[in-house]
Amino acid sequence: MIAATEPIRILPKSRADGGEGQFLEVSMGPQHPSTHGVFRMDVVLDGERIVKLKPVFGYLHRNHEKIAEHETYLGSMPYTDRLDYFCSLTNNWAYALAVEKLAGIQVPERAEYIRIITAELTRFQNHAALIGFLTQDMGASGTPLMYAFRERETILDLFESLTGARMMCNYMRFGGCRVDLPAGWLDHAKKFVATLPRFLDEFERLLASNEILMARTQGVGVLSKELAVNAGVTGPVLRASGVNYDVRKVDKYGIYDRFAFKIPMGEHGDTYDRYMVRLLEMRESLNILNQALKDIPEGPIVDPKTRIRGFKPKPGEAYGRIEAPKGELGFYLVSDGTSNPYRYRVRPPSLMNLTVLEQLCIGRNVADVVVILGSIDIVMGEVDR
Amino acid sequence: MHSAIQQADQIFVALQHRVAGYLPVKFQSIADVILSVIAIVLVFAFLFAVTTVLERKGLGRIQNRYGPNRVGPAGFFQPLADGVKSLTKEDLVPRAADQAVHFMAPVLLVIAAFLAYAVLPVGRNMVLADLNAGVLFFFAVGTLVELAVFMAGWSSRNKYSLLGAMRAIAQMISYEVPLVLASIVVIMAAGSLSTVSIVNMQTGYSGIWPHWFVLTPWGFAGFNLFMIAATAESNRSPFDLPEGESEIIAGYYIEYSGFKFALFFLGEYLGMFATSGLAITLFLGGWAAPFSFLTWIPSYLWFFAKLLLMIAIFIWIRGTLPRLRMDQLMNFAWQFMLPMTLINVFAAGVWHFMPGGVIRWLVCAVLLIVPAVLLSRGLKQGKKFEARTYRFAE
Amino acid sequence: MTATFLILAAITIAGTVAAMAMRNLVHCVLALTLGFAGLAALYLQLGAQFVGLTQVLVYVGAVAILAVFVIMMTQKPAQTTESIFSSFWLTGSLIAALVFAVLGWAIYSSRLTSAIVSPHVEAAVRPIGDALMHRFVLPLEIMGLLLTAALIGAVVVAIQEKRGSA
Amino acid sequence: MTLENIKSEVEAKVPGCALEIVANPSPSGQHSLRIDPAHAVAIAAFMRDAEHLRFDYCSNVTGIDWPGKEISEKVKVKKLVDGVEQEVEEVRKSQTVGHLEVVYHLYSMEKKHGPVILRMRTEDRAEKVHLPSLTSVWQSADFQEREIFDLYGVVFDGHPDLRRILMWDGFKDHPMRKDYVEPDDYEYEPTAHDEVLERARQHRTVMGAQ
Amino acid sequence: MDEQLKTELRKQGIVATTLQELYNWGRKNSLWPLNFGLACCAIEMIAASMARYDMARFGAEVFRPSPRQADLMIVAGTVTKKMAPQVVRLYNQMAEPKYVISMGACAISGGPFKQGYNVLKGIDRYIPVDVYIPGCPPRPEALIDALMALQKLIDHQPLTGADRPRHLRADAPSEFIVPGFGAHDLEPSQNPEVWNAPLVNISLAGTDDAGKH
Amino acid sequence: MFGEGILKGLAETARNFLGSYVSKKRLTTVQYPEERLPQIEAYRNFPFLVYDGEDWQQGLRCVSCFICEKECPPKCIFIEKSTDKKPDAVGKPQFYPTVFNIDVSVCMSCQICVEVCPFDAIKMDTDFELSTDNRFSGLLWDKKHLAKSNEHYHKIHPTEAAVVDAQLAAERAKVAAKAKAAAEAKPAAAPATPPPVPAATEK
Amino acid sequence: MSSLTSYLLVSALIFSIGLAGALTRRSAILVLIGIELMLNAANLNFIAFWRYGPNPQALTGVMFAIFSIGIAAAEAAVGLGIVLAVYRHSKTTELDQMNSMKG
Amino acid sequence: MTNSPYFPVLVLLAAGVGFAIAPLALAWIWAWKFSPRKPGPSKNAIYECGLESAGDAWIQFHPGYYLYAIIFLVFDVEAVFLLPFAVAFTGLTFAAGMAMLVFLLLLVEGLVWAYQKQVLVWS
Repeated sequence: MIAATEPIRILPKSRADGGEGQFLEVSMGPQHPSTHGVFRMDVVLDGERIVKLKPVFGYLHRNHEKIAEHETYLGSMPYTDRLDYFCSLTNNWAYALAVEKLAGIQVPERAEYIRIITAELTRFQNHAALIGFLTQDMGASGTPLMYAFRERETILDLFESLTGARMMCNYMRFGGCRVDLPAGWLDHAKKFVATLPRFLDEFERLLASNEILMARTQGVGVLSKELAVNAGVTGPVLRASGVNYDVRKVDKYGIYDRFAFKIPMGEHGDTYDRYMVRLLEMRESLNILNQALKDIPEGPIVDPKTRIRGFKPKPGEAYGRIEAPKGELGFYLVSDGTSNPYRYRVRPPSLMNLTVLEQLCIGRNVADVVVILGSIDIVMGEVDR
Repeated sequence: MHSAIQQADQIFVALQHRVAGYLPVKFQSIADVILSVIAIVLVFAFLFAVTTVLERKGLGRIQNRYGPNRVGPAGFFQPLADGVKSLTKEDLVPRAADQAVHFMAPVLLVIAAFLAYAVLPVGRNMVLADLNAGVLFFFAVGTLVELAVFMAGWSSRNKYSLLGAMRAIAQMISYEVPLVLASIVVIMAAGSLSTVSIVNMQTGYSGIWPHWFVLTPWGFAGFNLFMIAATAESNRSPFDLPEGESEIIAGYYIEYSGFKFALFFLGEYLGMFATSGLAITLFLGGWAAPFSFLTWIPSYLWFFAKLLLMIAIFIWIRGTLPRLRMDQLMNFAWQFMLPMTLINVFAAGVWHFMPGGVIRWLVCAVLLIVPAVLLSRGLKQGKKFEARTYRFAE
Repeated sequence: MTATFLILAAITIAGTVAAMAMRNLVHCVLALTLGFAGLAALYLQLGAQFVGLTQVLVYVGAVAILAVFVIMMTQKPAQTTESIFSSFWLTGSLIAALVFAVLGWAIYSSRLTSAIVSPHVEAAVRPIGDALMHRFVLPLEIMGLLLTAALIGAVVVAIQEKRGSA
Repeated sequence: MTLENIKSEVEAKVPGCALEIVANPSPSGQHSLRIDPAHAVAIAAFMRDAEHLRFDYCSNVTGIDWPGKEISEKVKVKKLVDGVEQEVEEVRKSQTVGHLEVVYHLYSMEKKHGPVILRMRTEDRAEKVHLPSLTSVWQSADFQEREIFDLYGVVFDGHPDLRRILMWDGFKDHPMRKDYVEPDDYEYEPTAHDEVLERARQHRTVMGAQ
Repeated sequence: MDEQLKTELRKQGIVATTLQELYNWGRKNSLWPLNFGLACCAIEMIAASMARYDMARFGAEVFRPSPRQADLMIVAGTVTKKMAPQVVRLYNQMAEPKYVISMGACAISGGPFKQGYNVLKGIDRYIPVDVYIPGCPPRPEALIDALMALQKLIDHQPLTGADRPRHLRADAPSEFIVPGFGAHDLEPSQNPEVWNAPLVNISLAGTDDAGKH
Repeated sequence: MFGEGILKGLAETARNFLGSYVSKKRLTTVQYPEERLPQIEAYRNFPFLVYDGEDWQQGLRCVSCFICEKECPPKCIFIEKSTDKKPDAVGKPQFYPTVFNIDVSVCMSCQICVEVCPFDAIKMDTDFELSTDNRFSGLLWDKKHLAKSNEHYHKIHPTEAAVVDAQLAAERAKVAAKAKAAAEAKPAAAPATPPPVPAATEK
Repeated sequence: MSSLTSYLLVSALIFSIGLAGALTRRSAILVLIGIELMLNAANLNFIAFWRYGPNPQALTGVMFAIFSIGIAAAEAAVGLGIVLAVYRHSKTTELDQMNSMKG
Repeated sequence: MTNSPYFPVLVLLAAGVGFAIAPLALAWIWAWKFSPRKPGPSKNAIYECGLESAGDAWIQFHPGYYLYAIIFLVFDVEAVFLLPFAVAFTGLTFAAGMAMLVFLLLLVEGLVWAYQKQVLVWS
């Protein structure tokens, strides 16, 4: 038996010259109010300054990929809900997309619309909650988070009346969606989406011009374009660094090419940009939502050829990816012709975005670390799988 | 003043004398003192209980929810339940901790918090000890808080608590000087360190308007500076870094459980009341009514009304603002607060040596506003914090 | 010589003795604050309210904190088991005892001590202020100079490595 | 920019490298390029830096376990049976050497094209599990290669910090391999299924012996 | 027994009962949870403390980040084997009286992930659990329901006597062994002091389930 | 830059504070045990077995075909099949489960069992107040616990249940017609016709 | 024994304690604290003499004490700063070792 | 003794001590009577986010704090001199005010020097 968790010794106990005071080795997490789950950072502090930081994870390694190798293709769908548990619907979509690629399935138009509506609602609630958590990490005693969750609850109500569950929707199927929109859902959604700009205005008034927030975020955790690209950072974090890359635009998966929307871009790549890019993305999501809710056609919601049971794609492999709220979410599937995938791999955006955490945090304060981590937006279910 | 009003105003004083009067003359003065001490302890402990539940309910309302409302009528027995729970909770002391110091820290904190009330006039003739150097006494006692916090953080031998303690001391010493300097303007005007005479200076009225020090340029600036420093001294949001939950978990009291932890809470709130009380005494006329036609309301009610208002503002701010960072906090103290308080002292001096009139107001205001603008520019250190515009890619 | 005085003197002396004799430096400083507080109380008892409170403000609030900081910044990771006293502790304590004997003898035998006790006086703050601004203006300015010099000196002494790290 | 073009271009630029196009029969049509480990870093760097390729973004790094298969074939062998040489049909079983495979999905953020898929193989699954690390080319491979090391046991040479990432440091196995044996912790299963039940029974006998 | 002694005893009884009531009332209305979330369920736990569900109404919104000040550990989410020692240690470091709500399928039994090699099959293998809430994840209302169930549980706990709760007994343990990381699994893989589940019904396996498949 | 942002934020919180006394929009709390949100029809929590008629054992629609057990992603269903047969909802003689256990401490409420069930025998319940202090006796539900009447199903999912009922009625009519035709042809063979279960062949 | 005597005796005692500490302790910090104590003892003398002196209205003793406190504070700041500087140089606050590491 | 102006303060001090100690004593009695304390090696270990705490917290700290302490000390003393001046201010002449200004300026000079040395920039 090996002695329990010794934090990894990263550095000698004190610096060579010895004059500046010793380093303090602290592990932040796995139980820490602002590590967004069971994340741990082994931090070496010089006073309050971060000298070294090593992210340690695996505390939520639930063997998603291994389990999926024993499940049918459909059986993995509910498990994808639990990857990024804020955004089950986009996870569903990414997985469905990968399987559709693997098996060559077409999706009916109405289902594509429903997918976009649910995905953009998911993006909205994810960003709102994230900004809430970010300000929570900055020490605002929960007020923005409460406002975000107020709206999130209403979005979850929409999800619930559509899919039957608040968080773990398990809604999408290969070639479409599980059930059609219930009666009155669209009107309800339209009405609700119409109220969301007001919420965004309130949110902005509450925080966006707050001097303390600006001081805490501007110039903190600056991520350069080059590093962001090289480290495979995606999503709002990448775009806040000024790289124009959005899978919705690049791959035009689904029917995203039918919608007019813009991609907000940051210039400084700091925490404030990451925060603002998300706020602006929420507005763009509303834009897409309005168009989709207006244009959604009638029709079937699932490709009639697809089977629920006994689904056995031909041998081969496929990599499907979408722009999830947190970044590029990809699924890599290898089929050996049986009803279970031979290899099932999730490319989680949170994990990739964490790659740069160490570089962003070195030399900053303890207080900055939690803010930077908050702005990267990780969910451990996805990081550890 | 009508005698009925006067009676209402002095009812507690009279009651105290009446009760003490039953005793032999020899013990009367002692009884007087003991009665007032009991009153102070009970009233402020009660206020602490009420404030915790008000804070939780108020924060709830700010956040679109009810807050505690099930325990007792409208949830007002919540602190009682918390108290019972804390009393019966196991008291844990880490093995590696310095046991004696660990024990003494919360006790010292509560003592320091209570001592400050000795010089607070909560009403007409209602002060425990009218010390000659009352304000100085207040600040001297306040330094014990620093010591208590350090003892708590250090003795726990926890890394986070130590970080919290260091943060707390650095923050408290940085804001103590501005706190003292901000109150000096009032002392200059009042010519006394006695809290009672400072309040007495402010009880007059011009027309209906009171002679509160806050109604002068230097008083207004002093009040604001004092309140900022007081917020920092009592570790309230947005200056709650020593216990910054999201960063260093619970800060210096991380290893405290049971009633010792409750004592920290108590001490912190009592400290907040005390500094608020001092701000009221120094700038807001103490127990004096805000308008001359309202003087019929008993003086102690005015004091507590003002105190509750201050508490409400504290809660409001806590419900809105994020926390500052350590360097910003320190830079703010040394690069803005300290120079501003010094300039404020200077402005108060100028005010004194100038003849009355509009020109005095103008000069004083300019003397304060211009440096404030310049200093806040300097605070940013070349970094421009501002709302940005964003470009969009198609 | 009242009971108050005895109690206060006892507290003060206990605090100072503990401050000089304890092993853990932080404990020493905490004991020292007790001693300082006792001294302050003695000042208050003597009617020097301003000085007494100043004593608390400066010694407990600032000097003790300063000492604590220095201890925190120089402490060893492991407690040393060796003696806390220096090698010539015997000589030192002998000298101290001798000094006390001489002082005590001097005080005891001095005739000054039999001076008449003056009526209750109190050093109010206002006369102190007046005195400060008139009779003691020059010392005040010198004090200012001294403090500035101390500030600069102490910072210069302590700053060295700060530049190195920045 | 087809895979064939890339292949020939790489072969021209990186002398001595062996590339092979691996066809993907599925409708996704995502064919991949198998590269030899010896030149992997050079190839990767070329793919990243070449002006018209610019695969600056390595999206996904995956391991796949291909355990050795037992292949049985019938062979005719001449044998002396009872002193007479006869041709006897014999079933000969052979074990193919399994391997671990690492797959890189590349995109270009600059040119907005992709994916190009690179694959690398180890020689076997036991000893020769070394592959070059591409972290020096794409930092995004850092955590994912660590993960493959953790779960599959591929050792990436040149990786800056090759430690276990998801499991604890003292963990001995590579759980994503197909032949991983799960620890026996099935004391109780309210709804027992065959395999679980079997495990539980085994456990019971083990535990019962104590 | 004379009359006087009887009244005395009755008086004491009343005192004891009121004391017990006060004690239970205080404990049940001041359940401060440990600020500690593991996975998906933690989000529903957060949602339960947010405006719509507002756990604060029960006085349970004071999420304490330090286990020393917390009364209630809501194990919200999957406990992996890598995390289990930390969870147990956090539980150990809480001050008595302490309660555990096992929220969601994963915390109860490993749930959907129990087939995983790194997932602990129920936190009750190491620490005693007071209330289980099934669901994946349970609705916020379900958490509030569990909180009320816990309150009811506390309300019925006697202060004295043989059936008094664990934390009032001197001989009952207050901390449990923290599992260590082994080469293949946690060691030990369960704590027999806490984990007293029925062994699997082997007879089930023994029965001829040929008709089953 | 000199605090307008802070003041704006303070104004916003003040608006919410005051609004909470007048507007339901600014006081969104639903005081749960007493107040409840209207039940959303689609909501699902754990599966239950539908039975028709009065007797839960007789009316159980489940024919123990093991499809749900096989498809259940977390494998939380355990079925044992009967050796004898009895008529099902449609009237055809079928096997029935002697044991039907669902371990709700494992169930992930994914509804896949409902989707794959060809007999509309398993549906999702909406009850969520299931806290218990014993995970073994409280969360391992047997057949008796799981069986809920069709009326209950109608109560919680009216739209869906109506559709299911219509389908069943149609099927019943079809079977009846078929049976009638078969009875006319060869009276003895009809009851033995296996139901059209695609998965049963796969097993 | 008159009041003044007792104050002076206390003062002498504190002075001696401070002196003993300054002479015997190895830690430079405590040596400085000892010196602070000696200064404080002097302060007590000032106050006591002022109080029991012939002319308490003159406040000379009080003024002396105030200035003394100021000077003592300055001394502490510089002294402890030097301790810190020396520590940085020789990695110790113990006087014996400082001596041995001279140069 | 009871005539002393500090007597109420003393009583308040006693009350404060009592107020702090009494509940702790009560809690102690409760623990002794009903709810026994149960210390343990893991329970009474230092808390560090659920991990075993490695290394001592009592380490040699970063000296950056010291500079602030020095400046605080100096300005604390300055405030001590400022207070009597402020009390006497109303009766003072312009010259006295000037004298104080000079005193202040001397200290401000130190402050400005510290600014320029970047001492007052928290690292």
